[in-house]
Amino acid sequence: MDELRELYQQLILDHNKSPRNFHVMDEPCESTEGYNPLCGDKLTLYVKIEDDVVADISFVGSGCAISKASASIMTEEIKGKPVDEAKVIFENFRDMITTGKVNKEELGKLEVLSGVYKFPSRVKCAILSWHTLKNILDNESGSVASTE
Amino acid sequence: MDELRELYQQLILDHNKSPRNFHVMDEPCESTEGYNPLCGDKLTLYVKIEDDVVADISFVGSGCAISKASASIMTEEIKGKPVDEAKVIFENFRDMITTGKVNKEELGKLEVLSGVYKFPSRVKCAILSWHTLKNILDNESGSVASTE
Amino acid sequence: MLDPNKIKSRFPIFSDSENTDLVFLDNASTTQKPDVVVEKLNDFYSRYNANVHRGIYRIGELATMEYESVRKKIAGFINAKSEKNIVFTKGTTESINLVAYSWARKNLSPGDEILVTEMEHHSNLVPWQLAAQQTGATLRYIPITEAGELDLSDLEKYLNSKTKLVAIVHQSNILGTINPVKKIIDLAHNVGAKVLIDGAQYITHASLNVDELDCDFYAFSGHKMMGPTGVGVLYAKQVLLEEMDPFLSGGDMILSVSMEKSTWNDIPYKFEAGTPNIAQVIGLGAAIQFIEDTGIDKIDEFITSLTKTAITKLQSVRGLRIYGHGPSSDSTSVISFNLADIHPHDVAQFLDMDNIAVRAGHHCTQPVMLKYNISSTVRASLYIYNTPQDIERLVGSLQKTINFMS
Amino acid sequence: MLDPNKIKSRFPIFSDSENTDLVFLDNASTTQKPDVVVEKLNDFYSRYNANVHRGIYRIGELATMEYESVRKKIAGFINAKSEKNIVFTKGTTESINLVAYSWARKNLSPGDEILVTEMEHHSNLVPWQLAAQQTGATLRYIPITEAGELDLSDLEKYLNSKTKLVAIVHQSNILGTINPVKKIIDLAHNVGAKVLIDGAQYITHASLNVDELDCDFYAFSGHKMMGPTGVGVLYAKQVLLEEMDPFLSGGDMILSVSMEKSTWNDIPYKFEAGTPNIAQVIGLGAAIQFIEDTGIDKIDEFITSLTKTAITKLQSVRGLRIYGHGPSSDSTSVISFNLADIHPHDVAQFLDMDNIAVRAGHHCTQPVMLKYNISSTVRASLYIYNTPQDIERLVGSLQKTINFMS
Ligand SMILES: Cc1ncc(COP(=O)(O)O)c(C=O)c1O
Ligand SMILES: Cc1ncc(COP(=O)(O)O)c(C=O)c1O
Ligand code: FES
Ligand code: FES
Repeated sequence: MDELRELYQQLILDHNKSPRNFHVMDEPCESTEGYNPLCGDKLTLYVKIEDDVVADISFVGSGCAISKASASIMTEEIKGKPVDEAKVIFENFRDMITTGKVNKEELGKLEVLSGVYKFPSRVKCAILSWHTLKNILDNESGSVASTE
Repeated sequence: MDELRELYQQLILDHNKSPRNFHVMDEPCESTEGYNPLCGDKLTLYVKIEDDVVADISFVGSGCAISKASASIMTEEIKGKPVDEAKVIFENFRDMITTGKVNKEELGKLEVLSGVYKFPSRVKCAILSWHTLKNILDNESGSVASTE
Repeated sequence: MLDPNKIKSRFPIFSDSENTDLVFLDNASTTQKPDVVVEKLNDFYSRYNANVHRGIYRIGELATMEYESVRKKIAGFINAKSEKNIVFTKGTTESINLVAYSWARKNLSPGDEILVTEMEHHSNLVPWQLAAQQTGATLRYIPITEAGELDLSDLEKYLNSKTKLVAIVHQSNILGTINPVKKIIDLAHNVGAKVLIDGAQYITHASLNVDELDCDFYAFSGHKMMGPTGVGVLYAKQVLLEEMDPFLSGGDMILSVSMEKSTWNDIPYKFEAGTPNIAQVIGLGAAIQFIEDTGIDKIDEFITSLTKTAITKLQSVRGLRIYGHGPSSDSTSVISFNLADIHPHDVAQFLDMDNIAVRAGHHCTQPVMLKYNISSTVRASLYIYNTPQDIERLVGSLQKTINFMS
Repeated sequence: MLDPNKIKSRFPIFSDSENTDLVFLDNASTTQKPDVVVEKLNDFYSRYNANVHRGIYRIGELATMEYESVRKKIAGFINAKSEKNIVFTKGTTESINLVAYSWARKNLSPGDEILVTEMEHHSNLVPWQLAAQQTGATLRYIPITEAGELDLSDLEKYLNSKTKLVAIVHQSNILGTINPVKKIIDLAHNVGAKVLIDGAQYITHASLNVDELDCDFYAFSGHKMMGPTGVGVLYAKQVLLEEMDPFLSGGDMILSVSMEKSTWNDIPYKFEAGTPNIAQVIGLGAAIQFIEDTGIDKIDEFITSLTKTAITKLQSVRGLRIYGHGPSSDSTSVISFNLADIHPHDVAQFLDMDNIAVRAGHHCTQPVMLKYNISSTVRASLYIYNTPQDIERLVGSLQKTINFMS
């Protein structure tokens, strides 16, 4: 049980209970829905981009502790970052989540999720909000992002 | 190989090569088709019934040695018998073919087929012509008799 | 009374070194296989593996005999009139689809109604949505009550002369509720509707008499009753099978084929195209033999009693909510619950760490989720190798989880 | 060169006490299973039997991983672009029916043509007869020559702008003929038709590259390539799978279900409704591994050479007539023949007495029977565990039979 406790450490439990940037955002903004067909959980992500920078970001939705914490930490880490940089972080995050390899400098607080790769069926939980973000950054807002 | 040789003894081989009553019969007569879906073989049986007696009987068709010999011997044994008696012989024959039990007095020459029960997949060959006959005797001529 | 520890020793999976402390509580999804089933498969592949219905050679005849003897055994097990009523499929889902294609598409027209319930498994729902779409028929739902039972108070509203088919689950795979199918069948027949029963859960532990029930179709899966994966059964009344069009077509289901057209083989073979799932059917025969040797009534009694124990113990866990299983309800073997506001997948993940296997999710019953306004539940489902200790392990692990998460 | 005696020792059935002198020559019907396949099934049922795609617990994840890894392995084995192109079915027959229901019924209209050949197995014929009937399309046949090959001299007559689908067998299960499918696929694509290849026989011994062939669909069965019964594959191009309607519907193939309608899961899952044939897929993976370890090219070389030997020896039997296998023809592994005017079932019965298993019948190819004006043949079909001694036993027993019967 230790590996799991480690994963669900205080930070995740905290973000699960009090997710940051957890609200609907007023227009004008981009928004898109993310869907995990394995469990049926959904979230909606809102992003305001100004001068190629993620000026504001928020989300709502239901999901497991991992998906909620992952979305919450994502909003904290991405807010204020240039779009290009956000895309690089997405790549690094995906690598970490699937392989466990951490690139400390760039991932910051996201590192608390590095243990997820040991639980293959939960990888989709952690990456759901990120796929949704990616959809928006790639200008595909409005479509539903799926973790499949 | 001995059981099989015994089954395919001279009598069967003989009837296979020179089947008796192997011809189309002129009207008026009853005729019906028998079909064995397992192998696709078919035969047509012709019967003339007069005063509740099988006055004449013949067949044509293709089939294996067992089915041909069985039909040939059947025509020999049934010709001239009252319909009621023919039906009893049918029952006895079916019992013999499926269980191997022989009722000598009533089966006569048909006894050469008593070994068929040891070859379950060939029971349908031996009984094909009989099912066809039964169909006619039960006044169902015209329909196709199937061994299924 | 059945001794689950003795029974457990017959299931090789529990003696695997990695599984010695496995508490398997996902039985509504699939069950474990007793030694006799695994051995029967071995025996087939190692002694008489051959195609059926064709070969004039020893092992081919042996394979055919074994295969067909299972049809007889199943007819006896569910009290069907004849083995002709038994069609082999790959599972409940295919059995239901067979009816949706071969019966419903032929017999339904615009204005007709198909009646299902809100507690159907997707496999007894989506095929009817599609059949309704394609024939112009309308799909109607018998609602469920908060207690997780069918609300039959307004049945006349749903069941009327337009109703051509009623498709209902015998026992719910999410709530455990056993539905009063006999009553519904009789009422449906009164208005001239046919009735299909999804027996995937019920048949695994309770005795079934299709002749007495008088249902028109009954569908179930082998893998949920200790048989191999990849085999299921459709029981249907003989006249229906005879009237129905074939479903899959190809080898073995034809009487004759010409370049212009084909004629069909007799029932049930008309519905079994191609090389059948021979080993799986033979393995299912061994599973049913195991059930008969154990005694279906003893199985039912044991599971019902263990379910009661489990419910009592679970209710003692702080913040745990069980769906269905009201005090007067007829329900057993399957228990769905939520643990405070902890997401079911998180709960299942923590249970797994204690080697306790449950399911979390919508359990292929999204309309039930809608009803309770939830997106998923944790589901523990019991079978004959589950012990009272398993229940204690479950409850203990749930308690640890809630302590950790709050 | 492959050593069949060494290989034979890997197949448990041949060491069974009743089978020590078994000559199994019905391989086109189904093949025997090597130790690794039987063990893999045992291993699944005894270590990690669980449903796939759902369980958040160790054995469920292991089962899912093994199941999905076979999809990848098969994609690699046939050189498909991705594992998304691989749909699991219960066999060739279901694979073809899937296309007949989900693709053909959606895409064909009156006036359209489906082109098949006179040497199709019923499983690649009857589904098209029914699809033609239901859509108003016309079924046309490429004829075969006396030599048992496709007569492509008038191909333009059959293949034209009305042709929407060409469905052909890669290798005939009665004549052994290997058809020039690459050429036909290219010509069919020129007129805008899709092509389905029935690879049930071909894939068992020869290397396949669906990407290079550029076929739209490719169907085959596990049990004919040493895998378990009850599992098959449909390969299809991705755009086709995406456009096609679902076939079977139910659990696991949906993204979401509401009371009104459902949305479909991604490919290939959209086509895999219900609990899949998990053990069988995993067993098929072991069979393909066995083929890869043996070497598909070595298998092909061995079978081709043994077929040549068999044909030469059989031709020495008085009154024996072989169908097809003309001197210039591309044919292997399957040999159909008749022995003077002895009925094939009588021949097979005598061979069985010497423990030699062959098939007698129409082999689900009644149009070929019509062509040769016969009602059945004896068929000997070879696989990797057949030895030159097997051929001698066959020839000897045939000789005895003809002596006895004449
Ligand atoms: C060429 C061919 N196509 C299709 C089939 C049908 O395969 P299955 O019976 O496994 O569905 C067979 C085997 O019988 C075959 O040989
Ligand atoms: C009530 C019910 N119906 C249908 C099914 C579908 O059965 P299968 O997946 O074996 O086709 C299940 C099992 O998942 C079930 O529980
Ligand atoms: S379980 Fe649904 S997102 Fe994690
Ligand atoms: S094999 Fe056809 S009747 Fe005997």
